[in-house]
Formats: sequence, C-alpha cells, structure tokens
Amino acid sequence: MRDRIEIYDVLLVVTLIGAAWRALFGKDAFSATVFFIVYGLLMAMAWVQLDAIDVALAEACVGAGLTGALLIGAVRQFERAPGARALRRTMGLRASIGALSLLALAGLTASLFEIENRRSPVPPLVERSLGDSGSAHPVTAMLLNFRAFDTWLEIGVLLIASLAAISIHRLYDPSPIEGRASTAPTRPRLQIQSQTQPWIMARTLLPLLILVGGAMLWFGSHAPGGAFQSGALIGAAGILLQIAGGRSALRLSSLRTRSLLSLGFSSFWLMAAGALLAGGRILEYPPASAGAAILALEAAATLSIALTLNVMYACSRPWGPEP
Amino acid sequence: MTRDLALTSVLLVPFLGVIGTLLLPERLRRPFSFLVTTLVLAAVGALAVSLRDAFRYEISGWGAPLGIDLHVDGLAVAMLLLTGTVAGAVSAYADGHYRDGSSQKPAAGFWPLFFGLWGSLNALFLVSDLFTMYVCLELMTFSSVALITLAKDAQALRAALTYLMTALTGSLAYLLGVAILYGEMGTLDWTLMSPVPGDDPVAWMALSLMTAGLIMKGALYPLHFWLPGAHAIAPAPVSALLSALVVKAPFFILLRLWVQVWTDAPYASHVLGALGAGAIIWGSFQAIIQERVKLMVAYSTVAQLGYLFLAFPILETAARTADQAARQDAWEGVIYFALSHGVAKASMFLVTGLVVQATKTDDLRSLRGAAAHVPAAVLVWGLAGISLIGLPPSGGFIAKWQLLTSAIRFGLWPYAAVILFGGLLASGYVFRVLWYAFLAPDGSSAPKARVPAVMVLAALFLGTVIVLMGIRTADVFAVLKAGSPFPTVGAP
Amino acid sequence: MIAELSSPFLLYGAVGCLLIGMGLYSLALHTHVYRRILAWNALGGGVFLFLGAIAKRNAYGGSSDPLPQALVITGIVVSVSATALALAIARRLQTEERGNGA
Amino acid sequence: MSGMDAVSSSALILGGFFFLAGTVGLLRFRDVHSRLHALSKTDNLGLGLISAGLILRAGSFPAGAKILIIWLLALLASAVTCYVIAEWETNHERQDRNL
Repeated sequence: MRDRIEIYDVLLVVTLIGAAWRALFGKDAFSATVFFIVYGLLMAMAWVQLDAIDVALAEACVGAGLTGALLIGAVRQFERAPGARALRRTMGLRASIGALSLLALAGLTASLFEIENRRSPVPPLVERSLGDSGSAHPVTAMLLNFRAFDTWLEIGVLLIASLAAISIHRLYDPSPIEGRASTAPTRPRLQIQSQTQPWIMARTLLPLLILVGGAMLWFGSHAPGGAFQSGALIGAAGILLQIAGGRSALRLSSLRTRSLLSLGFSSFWLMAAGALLAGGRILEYPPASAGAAILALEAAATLSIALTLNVMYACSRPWGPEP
Repeated sequence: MTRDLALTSVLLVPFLGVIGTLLLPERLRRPFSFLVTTLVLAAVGALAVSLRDAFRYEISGWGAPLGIDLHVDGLAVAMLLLTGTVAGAVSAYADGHYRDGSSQKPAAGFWPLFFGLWGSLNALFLVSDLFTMYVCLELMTFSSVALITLAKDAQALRAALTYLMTALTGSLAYLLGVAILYGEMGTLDWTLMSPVPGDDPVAWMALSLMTAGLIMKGALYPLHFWLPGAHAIAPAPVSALLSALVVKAPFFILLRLWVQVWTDAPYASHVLGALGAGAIIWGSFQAIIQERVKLMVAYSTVAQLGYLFLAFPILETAARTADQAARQDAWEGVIYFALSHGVAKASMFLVTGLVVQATKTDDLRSLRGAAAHVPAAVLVWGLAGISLIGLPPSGGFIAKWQLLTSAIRFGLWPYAAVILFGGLLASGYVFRVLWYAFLAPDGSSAPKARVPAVMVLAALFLGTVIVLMGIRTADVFAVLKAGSPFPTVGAP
Repeated sequence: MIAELSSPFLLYGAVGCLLIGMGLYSLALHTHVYRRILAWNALGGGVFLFLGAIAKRNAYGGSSDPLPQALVITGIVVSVSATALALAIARRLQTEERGNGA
Repeated sequence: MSGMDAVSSSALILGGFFFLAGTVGLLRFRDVHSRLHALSKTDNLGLGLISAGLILRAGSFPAGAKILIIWLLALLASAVTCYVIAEWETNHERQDRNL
C-alpha cells in the first residue's frame, strides 16, 4: 500500500495519455481501435497502482478485452464510412469545444485539490460488518451483499441490452440484405479459415480460459475476483470460438438461450423473494448462509454474463449467426 | 405490515414480469402480462392508501451509508401512481396493437422490455441512493432505446441511436456529479447529505454536472433535439411510455436535488426557469406548425416539460417564504402538473396510435372526418387537450391554477405570464387537430381499418382519469402531504 | 508541483480529469458514431479513474475504499453493454442505409 | 544472494535491449514480412529474458510458475497473430498482383 508517486507511475500515466490521444484523435479508425485496446490495458495497470485489483481485473477482462473485441468486430464496417476519418468541424466550433473541455478539466482538477483531505465513513463500516457479510473480501461483500440491489439492476442492464441486441438482430433480419449478394458488405479483411492457427489457438486457450474463469469465480469469496471477471473470461472463450469458427452455433432466440440469459437475473429475483419469505428484507441473507448465497448468485451471474457477452459479440458483427 | 408487502411487490413484480414474458411460451404470454399488470397496480394502490408518513426501507438489511435504502414519501408514491396508471393503459393498448399476425416478432420483444422499463421506473422513484438511480436510469434508457427500434424502420434506428448517445453522455455527466458528491460528502444517499452548504464550490460543481446530465436525459429546451424524432417514430404505445414517464424520471431526480438537498440556490434556479420558459414558447410554436400529428404531440412534450422546469424558481422562492400553506400549494401544484401532463400526453399518443391504425398515416390532412370514424379517440384527444391547455374539468387546470397562484403570490410575474401564454399556444395545436377531425370526410380518404376495441377502451380509461383528476383532487393531495419538504404543521 | 502531487490520489485523479477533457473534446468534435462510441468510452474511463482516485484517498487499514470500486465495476459493465447496444444499432443502420443507397 | 540479483538484473537489461532492437527493426524495415520477422523474433526472446529475470526475483514457486505461463501464452499469441497477418498480407499481395 504505497502512498508515494514513483517514476513508474509517471511513465504509466504518460503512456496511458498517449494511447488515449491516439485512440481518440487518430486518423484511421482501425488504428484508433487498436490504440483503444492498448489504452484499456494501460488503464488496468493504473488500477493496480490504485490498489483496486478487482477493478483492474474487470477493466482488463471487460473494459479492454471485450469492448475491444466488440470494437474490432465492428470497425471493419465503419472504415469506409466517410466520417470515420475526417474531423469535420469549423475552426470556431472546435475552439469553443476545446475551451469547454479545458474548463471542465481545470474545474475538475481544482475540485480534486479541494476534497483532497476529506475521508468517507464507509470503509470503517465495511471493516466492522465484513464479519457477517459472508465474504472475506470487501469488494465482493460490497457488490453481492451490501449493495446487492445495485448488482441485481446491473445484471438487469446486461439482460436488457442483450435482449435489445437480439430483437434488433431479428427485426432487421440480415437475410434480405445478404440476399442482395452484389451489394453485400465485402468479405472481412482478416479472412480466417477455421482449420488454421486461430482454431489451434482457440483449442488450446479454451480449457485454460474456462479453468481460470472458474478459479476467478471461486477466488471471489476471499480475494479479488468475482462474477463479472469470471463471466468475462468464460465469455471470451466463447468469442474466441466465434472468431475461429466463423459462424457460431448460437441460436439466438431458442428457449435454451433465453433461459440461460435470464438465469442470473432470475436467481437474484428468487434470492430477493426468498429473503422476504424468510421474514427478512429484500436480498437480506441470514449471516450463517450468506457465503453460500453469494457463491450461488455469483455462479448463476457468471453463466448469464458469459452468454450475454457472446450474444452481444454475435449481434455486433456483420456475419451474425442465423436467428 | 401490508405497507411493506405492497412496497416490496411494487419493486419485485415488474421484474418477475420481465422473466416470465421472456421464458413463457407464446400463448401464455398475454394472460401472464395481464396478471402482472394488475398485481403491480394493486400493490401501488395499496401503498398509496396505506401511506401515512414518509418511511424508509433498508434493502438487504444494512444501514444507509453502507447499503441502499428506499425513501418512500408522497412524491415517490405519486410518481408510482402515474407510472402505474399510464403503464396499465399502455399494456391494454399494446395487447390490441400487437394482436394482429403481421407484427408477431415485435410482440415477443415488447413485453420483457416493457416490464423492464416499468420495473426500472418503480425502483428509480423509490430508491434514495444516487448511484442506484444512475443504474435505474441506464436500465430505463436501454429499455426505451430497444422499444423505439421495435418500429422496424431505418428512421427508428437513427432516432434510437441519437437518443442512446445523448442519454449516455448525459448519464456520464450525472455519474461524474455523483462521484464528486461522494468524494466530498462520503455518502451516496441524498437524505443523509440533505443540508448542503450554499457556499461550497465543489458541491456546486457536482450539482451543475448532475443537472446538465439530467437535462440532457430529460430533453429540456436547448438539449431536446433527440426527443421529437424518437417519440414520433416509435410505435404508439412506446411513445406514450416515453413521453409520459421516461422524461419524468430525470425531472424527479432534479426535483429531489434542487428542493430537498440544495435548499438555497437563489439565482441558479432562475436559469432553469428561463430554460423552461424558452421550452414552453419554442416547443408550442414548433408543435403548432407540424404537419404530422405524432411530431406535433412530441413537440408538445418538449413544451410541457418547460412548465415542469418553471417549478424550480417557484419552489425556490417558496422555500424562503414563511407562509406554509403557500409553500405546500406550490409543491402540490408542481407534482400535480407532472401527474396530469403524464396522463394527458399518454392519452394523446394512444389516440394518435388509434388514428394511425385506422388511417395508416399520421398526416394531419388524413384526419379529415376522423370524428365520424373513431369518435371515442377524438373525445379523448379533446379531454387531453383540455388538460394541456388548463381548462376546468381536467387535472391540468388544477395544476396550472396552483402554479399560477404560487407564481403570482411570490411575485414571479414573468413566469406567470409565460404560464398563461403557454396555455394559449397549447390551444393552438390542440384545436388545429380538432378542426381537421370534425371536417366532413371527403370521398378521397382511404377506407378506414377497424380498430380493436381494447385499444379504444385504454384511451377512454385515460380520458376518465384526466377528468377524475380534475374533480377528486383531495385524495392525491392527501398522499402528497406525506413527507413533503414543506410540512404544514397542524394540517391533517 | 511534484512535491504537492505527493499522493497517487491527485496524480490519477488529474489523469482521470484529463481523460474526461479529452473524451469530451473528441465526443463533441467527431460526427461519426464509431468515433463517438470510442470517445464515450474514454470519457467513462476518465470518470471511473476519478472514482478510483477517491477510493485510493479513502484508503482505510491497508486497502482502498471498496464502495467506489464496486461502483466502477458496475460502471464498466454498463459501458460495455452500452457499447454493444450502440454498435449493434449503428452497424444495422449502416447496412440498412448502404443497402438502400446501393 | 547478490549473485542471483546480478544475474536477474542482467537478464532484465538484456531483455530490454532485445525489445529495443525489435522496435528499431520495426521502424527501419520496409515491407510487412520483414517487420513481422524482426518483431516476432526479438520480442519473444526479449520477453523470455525478462520473465527469466523476474522468475529469479519472484518470491514463491507459484508466482514463478505464473510468470512462465504468461510467457508461454505470449508466445502462442504472437505466433498466431504473426501467422494471420502474414497470411492476409500474402493474399493481399497476390490479389494486387492478379489485378
């Protein structure tokens, strides 16, 4: 728990800002995406420096990894779009926007100095009630017990986003577009045959990803880890299959897919209703079985997060699977 | 005890609706959604009846700074009542709208998103944690965006994308404000941070960021560009939900912040008031010149939201006067306006949907002779118009009367003038539609399709609610008294 | 200046603010939806870094404040689902418009 | 004990040098193939040296094993990426030549 700024921090910050600058203002959309992934990974390093290992894992798995996969999957389509490169704004407007951003930057940094020595009453509270929260790790206890309602709504957001992606995919059915073969979008740039290297990579990485995902889920109870990170890892395994295998076997609107998608959300619902029936309040776990309840919720959430991320990846690529 | 049961079922049952309509087979979906709708309406009614005073409910048993609390007071229950009424009517309407075979695919997508939206709104109105409000806002935005894209049209995709990008930027600004507040106050619960010192610059920056974000999401005048496109292109039941409820959620959070947390904001609230006045004039003018009925109603939403933002300067000066009765009147007037506008706007969009279903286009000229073909629809349009203009038998009249008297009582003459002028402008577009509707139907208009009865019933139900709100106002005001920020000592 | 910036809280908080400024500038500058999605993600990253800096400042007993960390994890998952939804819509819009245009 | 530290720091410095060589190669060479060649060779060796140095410094056996796994995964990833880029490049060039 260092509290000094070291040379490594300064180097990390400079490269982080450089990568972000290239990602935001780079000329070519594809290189901007690549630098965006570099920026995401550097951000994960920054989180390690801030002693927030859970967030570093989440940023690396979800922020850089899966957002990067989604962006790479979609960028091929936008490269030829006229706007993708040009910075089309008149000079006066750019100056005023620049002034506004500088104002925001200055105001925010000033507020940092203002609130530098204030402290929050929450950490001591967490320390005291960690005992009967069912998890030895404060962040997992915060996510799954103290603010369990937040996490439930969070998984609701994921569920609604994947339902939206599926309904957009089914309503604006790809078949009529692909029907017009002549104007179908050109073949993806990285032509991936399923028998070559990526398939070998997928085959070797698949067991490792699922193993590490499972371990991450188990670590959640006493060390940095948890449902979101392990869901992202297992989801990454599925996406790797989609990349290497081209067309995935994901049947979007089958009952199996829908029930697995809503597994996390409905398990939270059952836990909330169960707590009510047991006489407590919504999502109030009895201290004795809080650990088991948290693990059950996390396992269910991991499965539906993994499938949700696969569905999102499938729906944001030109070669989406058949509904 | 029934109070807690009602409260928990208001939160849990809509989410059960999401899971059920997602997993149940086709034929079970309609009865199940009907059951869930009635259950939630019953729960909201029970909560409203059993509400004596504001109370708190700790979710998962931990206290406020650590866990998340529900703060149930008159304002929250009033908004729950509005959400319940509008969602109930919209669910009946949607049942008819999606019954014919052609739109089978969107029907499957509509119901889980509808209950997701309803659940997120219920949670947002009840919860007292600013970050949980952020997650509810996101859940609400994603459901609304997905509902807009059900219109199966490239225009709907464009409108949904503009709405999504604007709403996301707005919610990030709001999140940054919450982050600064947490950094400074050490808690995320607005009831714990209530008396914010007026001279603290960091708190002011947090408030301005949150307000900027919520104004973008609530489509106040200069940042409303995404609303007309999205609300006009969406299917009728969806635009009713969007205009009546979704734009009210950011206003609800602003009301909490400006009236109950930042108590003394003398000059800043007049900025909101000025933007509100601009919205009324500009929005009403735009609505009058529109050729498509749906766009007209969407611009009317932009205008009527202006009235809501007039509330901030009025309530600000109210907070400083000693006269308790005047303060409570202003408070009740503002909330009653939100309720009456919600019901009136929802019924207007449902009526527009009926007309579009009958005449297949929503162009104003195709309305010729609509009174002959769908008389009930035109009747409900008239009632909603009365409420928007503020004529006696409707809820809108009571609300505008309270706002007007408060504005005059506190000497805010410009706002009083704008309130009156807005009513005049509103009559402009309301009567324009009525004028076309009552014209003799010329032979050229296309043969009119038959409209399912349940859709007309839904519109009529909202019409009666408008009139009831004009007559039996005492009940709603009694609910509003619970936990109001301007308690009137001794009043029942 | 370096002497004042003693704790990592101020350094990473300032970096967060810088990212917010850059993200805002890029978001307002670009008109194409893909660049705006990237800008929006950078803006979100800045806000989360700001929260992380506050977590580091509130450190208690050897570990940083778990509340902002939980907020940031939730925020990251919200931004990935927002990105996925925006990409799904934008990609369909592109196909529809090029479909009609061609 | 200082012998171990000396060995690990020299390995780290050597690894750093190989990365430098790889970057210079990336900037200097003209076409994609030779760039890929330069990059994959030096970076893998550089990373191998750095991870060897770190393993020597790593406190416990599991930590060392993890660093080794990281190196193996990096090898797999760079091999596959270089192959895919090279394959796309040759297809691309063959298309240009055919046009």
